[in-house]
Amino acid sequence: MDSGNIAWVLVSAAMVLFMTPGLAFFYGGMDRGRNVLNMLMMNFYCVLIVPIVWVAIGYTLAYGPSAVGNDFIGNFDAAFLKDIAITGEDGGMTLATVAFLGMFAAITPALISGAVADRMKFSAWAIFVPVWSLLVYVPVFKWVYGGWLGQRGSLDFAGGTAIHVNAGIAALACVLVLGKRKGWPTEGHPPHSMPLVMIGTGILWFGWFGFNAGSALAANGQAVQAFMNTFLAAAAAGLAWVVVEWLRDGHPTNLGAASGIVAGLVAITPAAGYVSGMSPIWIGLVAGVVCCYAVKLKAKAGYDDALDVVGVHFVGGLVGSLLIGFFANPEFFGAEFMEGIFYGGSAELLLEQALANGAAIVWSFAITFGLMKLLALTIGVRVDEEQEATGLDLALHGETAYHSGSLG
Amino acid sequence: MDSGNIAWVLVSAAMVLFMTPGLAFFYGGMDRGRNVLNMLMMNFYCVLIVPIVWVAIGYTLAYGPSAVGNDFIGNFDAAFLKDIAITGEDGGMTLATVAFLGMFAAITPALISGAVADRMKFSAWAIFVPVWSLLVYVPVFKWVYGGWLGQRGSLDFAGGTAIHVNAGIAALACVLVLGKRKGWPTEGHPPHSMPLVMIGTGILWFGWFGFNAGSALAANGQAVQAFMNTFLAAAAAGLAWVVVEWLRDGHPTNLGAASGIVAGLVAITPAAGYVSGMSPIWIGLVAGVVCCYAVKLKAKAGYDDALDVVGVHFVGGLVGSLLIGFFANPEFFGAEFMEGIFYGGSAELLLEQALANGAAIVWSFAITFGLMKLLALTIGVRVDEEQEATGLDLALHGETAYHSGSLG
Amino acid sequence: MDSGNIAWVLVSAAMVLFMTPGLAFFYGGMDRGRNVLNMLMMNFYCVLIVPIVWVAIGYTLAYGPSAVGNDFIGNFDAAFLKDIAITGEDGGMTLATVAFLGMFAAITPALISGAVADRMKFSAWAIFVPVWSLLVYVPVFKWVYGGWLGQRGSLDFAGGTAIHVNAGIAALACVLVLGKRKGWPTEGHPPHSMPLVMIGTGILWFGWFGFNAGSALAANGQAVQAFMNTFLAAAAAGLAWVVVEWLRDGHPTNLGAASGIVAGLVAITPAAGYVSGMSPIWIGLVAGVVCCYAVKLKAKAGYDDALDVVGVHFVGGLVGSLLIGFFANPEFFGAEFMEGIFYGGSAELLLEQALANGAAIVWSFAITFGLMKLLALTIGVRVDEEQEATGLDLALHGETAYHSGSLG
Amino acid sequence: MKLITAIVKPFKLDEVKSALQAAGITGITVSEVRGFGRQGGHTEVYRGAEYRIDFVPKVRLEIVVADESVDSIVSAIAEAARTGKIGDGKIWVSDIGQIVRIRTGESGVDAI
Amino acid sequence: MKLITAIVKPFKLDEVKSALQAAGITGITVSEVRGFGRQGGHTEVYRGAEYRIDFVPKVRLEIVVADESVDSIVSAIAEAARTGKIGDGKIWVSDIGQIVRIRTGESGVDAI
Amino acid sequence: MKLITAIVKPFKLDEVKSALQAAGITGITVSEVRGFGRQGGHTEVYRGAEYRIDFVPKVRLEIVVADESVDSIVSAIAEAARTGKIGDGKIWVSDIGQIVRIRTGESGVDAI
Ligand SMILES: Nc1ncnc2c1ncn2[C@@H]1O[C@H](COP(=O)(O)OP(=O)(O)O)[C@@H](O)[C@H]1O
Ligand SMILES: Nc1ncnc2c1ncn2[C@@H]1O[C@H](COP(=O)(O)OP(=O)(O)O)[C@@H](O)[C@H]1O
Ligand SMILES: Nc1ncnc2c1ncn2[C@@H]1O[C@H](COP(=O)(O)OP(=O)(O)O)[C@@H](O)[C@H]1O
Repeated sequence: MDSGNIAWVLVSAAMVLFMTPGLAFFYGGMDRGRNVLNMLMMNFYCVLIVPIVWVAIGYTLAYGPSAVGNDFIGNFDAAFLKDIAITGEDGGMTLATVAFLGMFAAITPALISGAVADRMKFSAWAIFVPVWSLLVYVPVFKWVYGGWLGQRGSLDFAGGTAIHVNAGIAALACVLVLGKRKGWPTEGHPPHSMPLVMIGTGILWFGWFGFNAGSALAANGQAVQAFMNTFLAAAAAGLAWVVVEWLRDGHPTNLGAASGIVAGLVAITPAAGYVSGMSPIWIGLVAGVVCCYAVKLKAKAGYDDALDVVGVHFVGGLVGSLLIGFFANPEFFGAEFMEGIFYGGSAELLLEQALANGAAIVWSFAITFGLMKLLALTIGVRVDEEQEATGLDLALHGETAYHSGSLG
Repeated sequence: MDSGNIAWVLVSAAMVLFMTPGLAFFYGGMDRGRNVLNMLMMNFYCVLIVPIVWVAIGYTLAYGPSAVGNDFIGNFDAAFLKDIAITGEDGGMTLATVAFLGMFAAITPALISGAVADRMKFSAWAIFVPVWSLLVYVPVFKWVYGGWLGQRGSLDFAGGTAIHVNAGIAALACVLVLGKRKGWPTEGHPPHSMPLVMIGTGILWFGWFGFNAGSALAANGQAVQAFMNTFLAAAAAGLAWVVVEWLRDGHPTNLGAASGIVAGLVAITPAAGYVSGMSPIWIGLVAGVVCCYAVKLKAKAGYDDALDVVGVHFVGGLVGSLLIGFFANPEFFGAEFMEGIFYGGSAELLLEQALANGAAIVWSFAITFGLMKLLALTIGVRVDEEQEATGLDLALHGETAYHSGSLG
Repeated sequence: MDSGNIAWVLVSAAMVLFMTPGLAFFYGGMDRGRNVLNMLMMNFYCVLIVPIVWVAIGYTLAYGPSAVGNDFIGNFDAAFLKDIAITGEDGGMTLATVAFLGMFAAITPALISGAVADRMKFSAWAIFVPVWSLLVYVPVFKWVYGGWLGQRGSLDFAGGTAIHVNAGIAALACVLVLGKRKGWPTEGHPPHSMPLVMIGTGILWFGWFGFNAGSALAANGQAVQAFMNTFLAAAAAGLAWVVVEWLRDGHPTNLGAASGIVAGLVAITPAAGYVSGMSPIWIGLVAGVVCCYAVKLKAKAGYDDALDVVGVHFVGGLVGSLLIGFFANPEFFGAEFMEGIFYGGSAELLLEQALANGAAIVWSFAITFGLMKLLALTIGVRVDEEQEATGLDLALHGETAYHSGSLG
Repeated sequence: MKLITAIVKPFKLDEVKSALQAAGITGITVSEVRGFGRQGGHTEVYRGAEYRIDFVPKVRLEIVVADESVDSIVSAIAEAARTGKIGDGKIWVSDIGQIVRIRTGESGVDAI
Repeated sequence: MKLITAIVKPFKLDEVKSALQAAGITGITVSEVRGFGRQGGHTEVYRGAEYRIDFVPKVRLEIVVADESVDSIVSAIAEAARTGKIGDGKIWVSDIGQIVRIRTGESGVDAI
Repeated sequence: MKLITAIVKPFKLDEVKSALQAAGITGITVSEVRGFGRQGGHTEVYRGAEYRIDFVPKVRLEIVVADESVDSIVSAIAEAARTGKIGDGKIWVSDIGQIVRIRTGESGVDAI
């Protein structure tokens, strides 16, 4: 047991927990004032239900003792935290890892909430989240970390494929089943509270240091490099997005800075423990530019991804994951993984990255689509028109976000 | 000196400091727009005055070197931080503990502010806080940690009895002296800003990992388990509260999720370092359900506990503290404390828990009631009717929370 | 490599990163609703551009391997992070320090934004920030840490001179070039959202523990003392400001508490690793009282420092830095630095402190003034009257902070 | 038909509404306004600088009524809104030529 | 000249605005109001305690028009704002003696 | 008595208020409104998507005055609110049959 490592993993876990509220504010601020509480609730709900599911059977299926299960899914040996002791050699490190990864499990479905905003039944969401976690998140996680994809040599440091690409493509499947919001895309809805968006952005960036650098599962050199990468990629991507906007639309915006920061954080996530030097800046710049254009696709392609989960998380995650194929630098880390093309490697790593993402995309899209269809055919996934017009806060939660002024 | 432990205690202390603003937003968002600044001020005031009182004489009386004082109260040996060195063997650990515990001392009276909302004179609050800290918080803390109650074998890991039950029952004493808000309970006042409530909730949960897991005062296995318990109990209680609401009132609400999370955090606080496995989930579920009903008591019993300090902190703390009597699992921790009933223990632990809470309740209620009465008879504790109607922000602080729009 | 130290420096770095959004909210809440996004953008922009500049050449010039460069400026040996390895003995500590100090580099120009609020062209700010960082921040940092000022024996633990005095006097230079806001000082503008100010304050205080205690660059006794000092000075200064207000203006205000907390944090920054016992309380009390009066100077002297960067950061930083001359206590730390007057020292330390601040003030004021003049003569620094009247959010960023209600 | 416009203190709104309901009124339109008058405003102090707020929050009610009800409604409002302190507000009455209920297209007194 | 005041459902504002533009109206003043009427309000539940919200959000339009346009404008609004469900709102018309365009000082119909 | 309603640019409110005080007015009711007119609105761009905001913030003043003061008050407002740029706003005047001061029950010109 090393107290520094324990301290680091625990702090990182707390920081990742904090990201889900952060995400809620980031999304909620962008939403209209009559749907913001539904957005917050979709996010907070994830940190209520997923932890329970995770310690019950999620963890053991996804990441249980490496010997367990097969290359596709774990077994039930560590179900209900069975046999995870805090005394002895391990000193609690395994349990700390369960908690740390539980935070990841919780925020992943929360990412999807941004796409389905303003029109999804909360009852459908309540079922979707735990089921999706088990049917989509858990197997993809297993494949990537210790399963058949990881074993082939693909890399995903803190969840580019397993989390962002996975949730991003699932978001697309969800909105294809859900359909468009009334009035979209002709009627637009500007963010109801940009300060709330920026509060969310600040919390997300802060927490993301735990997300990425904590994924070293030790306070060591790799954690430090992952930290530095998280710092630089977010900055570069935020800058890139703002510059594109400034040139293209005439204004550098807060929402652009925030979106770029998040895009950079997403893109560096898979790469954080494998790239070094100025690489995170390049990754950030590419992600910032690409995502800034990617969010405009939905209008052309006609899918109503309300708050751009596809454009930011799917695209950003994919960009970062593929760029590992160019930037991976094992020598710097003194570690054994394939070199990227810019560091003397062949295209093999890039192909493995493509394969890993491809596999995740196919599985995630197919199962998510099926799950949403099933929900649509049974309890229904979409609120009725009147609820949508009234606003989901009042219609589904009996609450109103703001009661200010003398008329409440 | 172990740098990992120092790092952990310092980070935890910073996280607990952050909880007082978090509590301020949690309460302030629930309040009306014309009283929100008074609420924030009552909370922030606690972190201005209590630290000074704590390092001056609070710490030494409550927790000074274990040899000092008697079973009821410490002595003045470490007053004004005398003789607390950072060099030598200890390496600053004692001083780190003083700081860490100082954060607890600051947030405890802040908890009470939610009950007295909307009608207490700020001048009375300004005196109440330091005096209450010394007359109520400090002795109860001493009894529980190292004093006569702790020595008998009762358990309170991070302050269920010493903090939540203590502040919760004091809140009741306060509102009995203060009286009801004008219009209560016929006129209701919905939260003026639910997003602010949720910001507070996010900060509270984040900080509570420091509160509970930091209470191990080391980055060790017990800290890890306390961390995991804090994660699971909050999730389970939030879920339980939301489910009860959904079934009972027809809507799952954000305020319900937030209240449940806080209730779960309160309930696991005393138990965090003593229970394991699925126990935190059970504790959370019980706390969520019980507190969800307990907040309705005030309307029946007729005490105006504005933001449910009694229903959440007193009841939640008591529930968690008593459940230790069932769930305590010393074997898992490899430590020496009594077993809970479900782990082969007798009812002795449960009785000790009841006794410890009983003692804290009697002392806290009696002294708080007396102190408030004294204040009422001297400087007065209640604002006048016009101030209450105007709103405390303007009447007491000369400030207005929001100046938006063209009319300011 | 010590994992506890790495963990501590990384967490501290994340906490300092979080401070820039915190500062944005602190300032943004005080601003009017039509300029809040410009304020947030000025702050967030700093964490987009400065990290890139810092790792490119800032770090190596300011703090590169101590052997490099001369007493006035570093050389380019570590430009673009060259040769900073994470393997081997160092284990990433150097890189962690680069990241940690990068956060400081980012927040320093952000401090200035409060002064230039409501009227500065964003294009000018976009150029000002990186240029100022290289021409002012980097050399002053070098002088103070390892350069000619530091070598003479002056002390600046976490950036009182290098950051707060430096940014504070630069803010004065900026507003002298920029001129007054239309209507100032006759028309006042109360804070548009005090809760946002308090959110910023909470984040700032939380992050400042990383700022100050992290500056020990190890989880050791000095870090603990710096932590405790950060706790006590902020509390004492907040208390002092509130008491002055209460006596002078008849009301204790939230903005007063927040301002006092920040003033105390500023003042303890240079002293945090050098003073002990009750000294931070004295430093806080002095800073709280002095800054509470200092913010009123601008009206008399006629410079429009919109959100009191001079009154709080310049004055607070100077007060803290000079008080080191009285309170420095090397014996307590078992370290080699000059004693303060109250600890048996001569006036030498005080004189060195005065000299160090004097040098920083002269350089910072002169170069900043020149840079602003240059910008004014070329691209212009001030928005036109119509943009100022419209509000900078819409005029410069094409965004509006709040779209609530049915009219958006 | 007449339009009655009343400016009242915000915390009196509930009482006024009840009085109007008691008087048989079935529809009211209210809005938040700010009033300047004898009542005066207040001063706020931020970092020692004073800001004068001249406009006091008020609530404005608009009620269309049939001619014969005007007097009773005006007195109902006045009584419910009165505290006797400065700033209780005003009620004024003007003529309405036409009123339409949008849902049905009805007009005149039936539309009220 | 006449002042047309219309209380409509908020989400109908865009349609009403388009209808008015189509009818040749070049100026409108709108504000957020709350309405009490047959439509009723709603209940919110916080921590199990019910709060009754009687006033429903509405938008109020004020348009000054020349006498001859009144009828066509009133019907344009009524048609655009109609959903057929309770709460669609009201339109009322009153006389205006004088109107001034501040920018130019013009008055009468030219100032509209 | 007359009711003067004025729609002005928000940043002109202070000047208008001073002009009215100078003209002897002791009471005003103001509210936030949005105006649609020749001035046009603006466009905001979020993540590359444009949102058109047609309604411009304005302030609405309502002042009840005695018949004889109408003209002077109207010109006082018009002068104080004029910038000469499009969007300065409108002033219109209508008849008031009755006015009551709630506090005292006074009515007519005394109640103003
Ligand atoms: N001449 C007026 N025209 C329009 N509104 C007025 C007028 N006089 C007063 N008011 C409104 O009535 C409110 C109360 O008036 P005020 O003079 O403060 O007290 P009182 O009604 O008791 O005489 C004001 O805040 C304002 O909204
Ligand atoms: N007598 C009235 N005076 C003023 N406003 C009214 C009146 N009656 C109704 N309103 C306004 O019209 C709105 C709709 O009225 P309501 O009775 O709910 O439905 P409907 O117009 O379909 O009959 C109300 O919310 C209120 O704003
Ligand atoms: N016919 C009208 N009825 C009601 N309000 C109007 C009318 N025309 C204009 N307004 C109001 O006056 C404001 C200014 O009008 P606008 O046409 O923009 O400029 P100007 O007054 O300079 O001609 C508008 O924003 C609107 O609030």
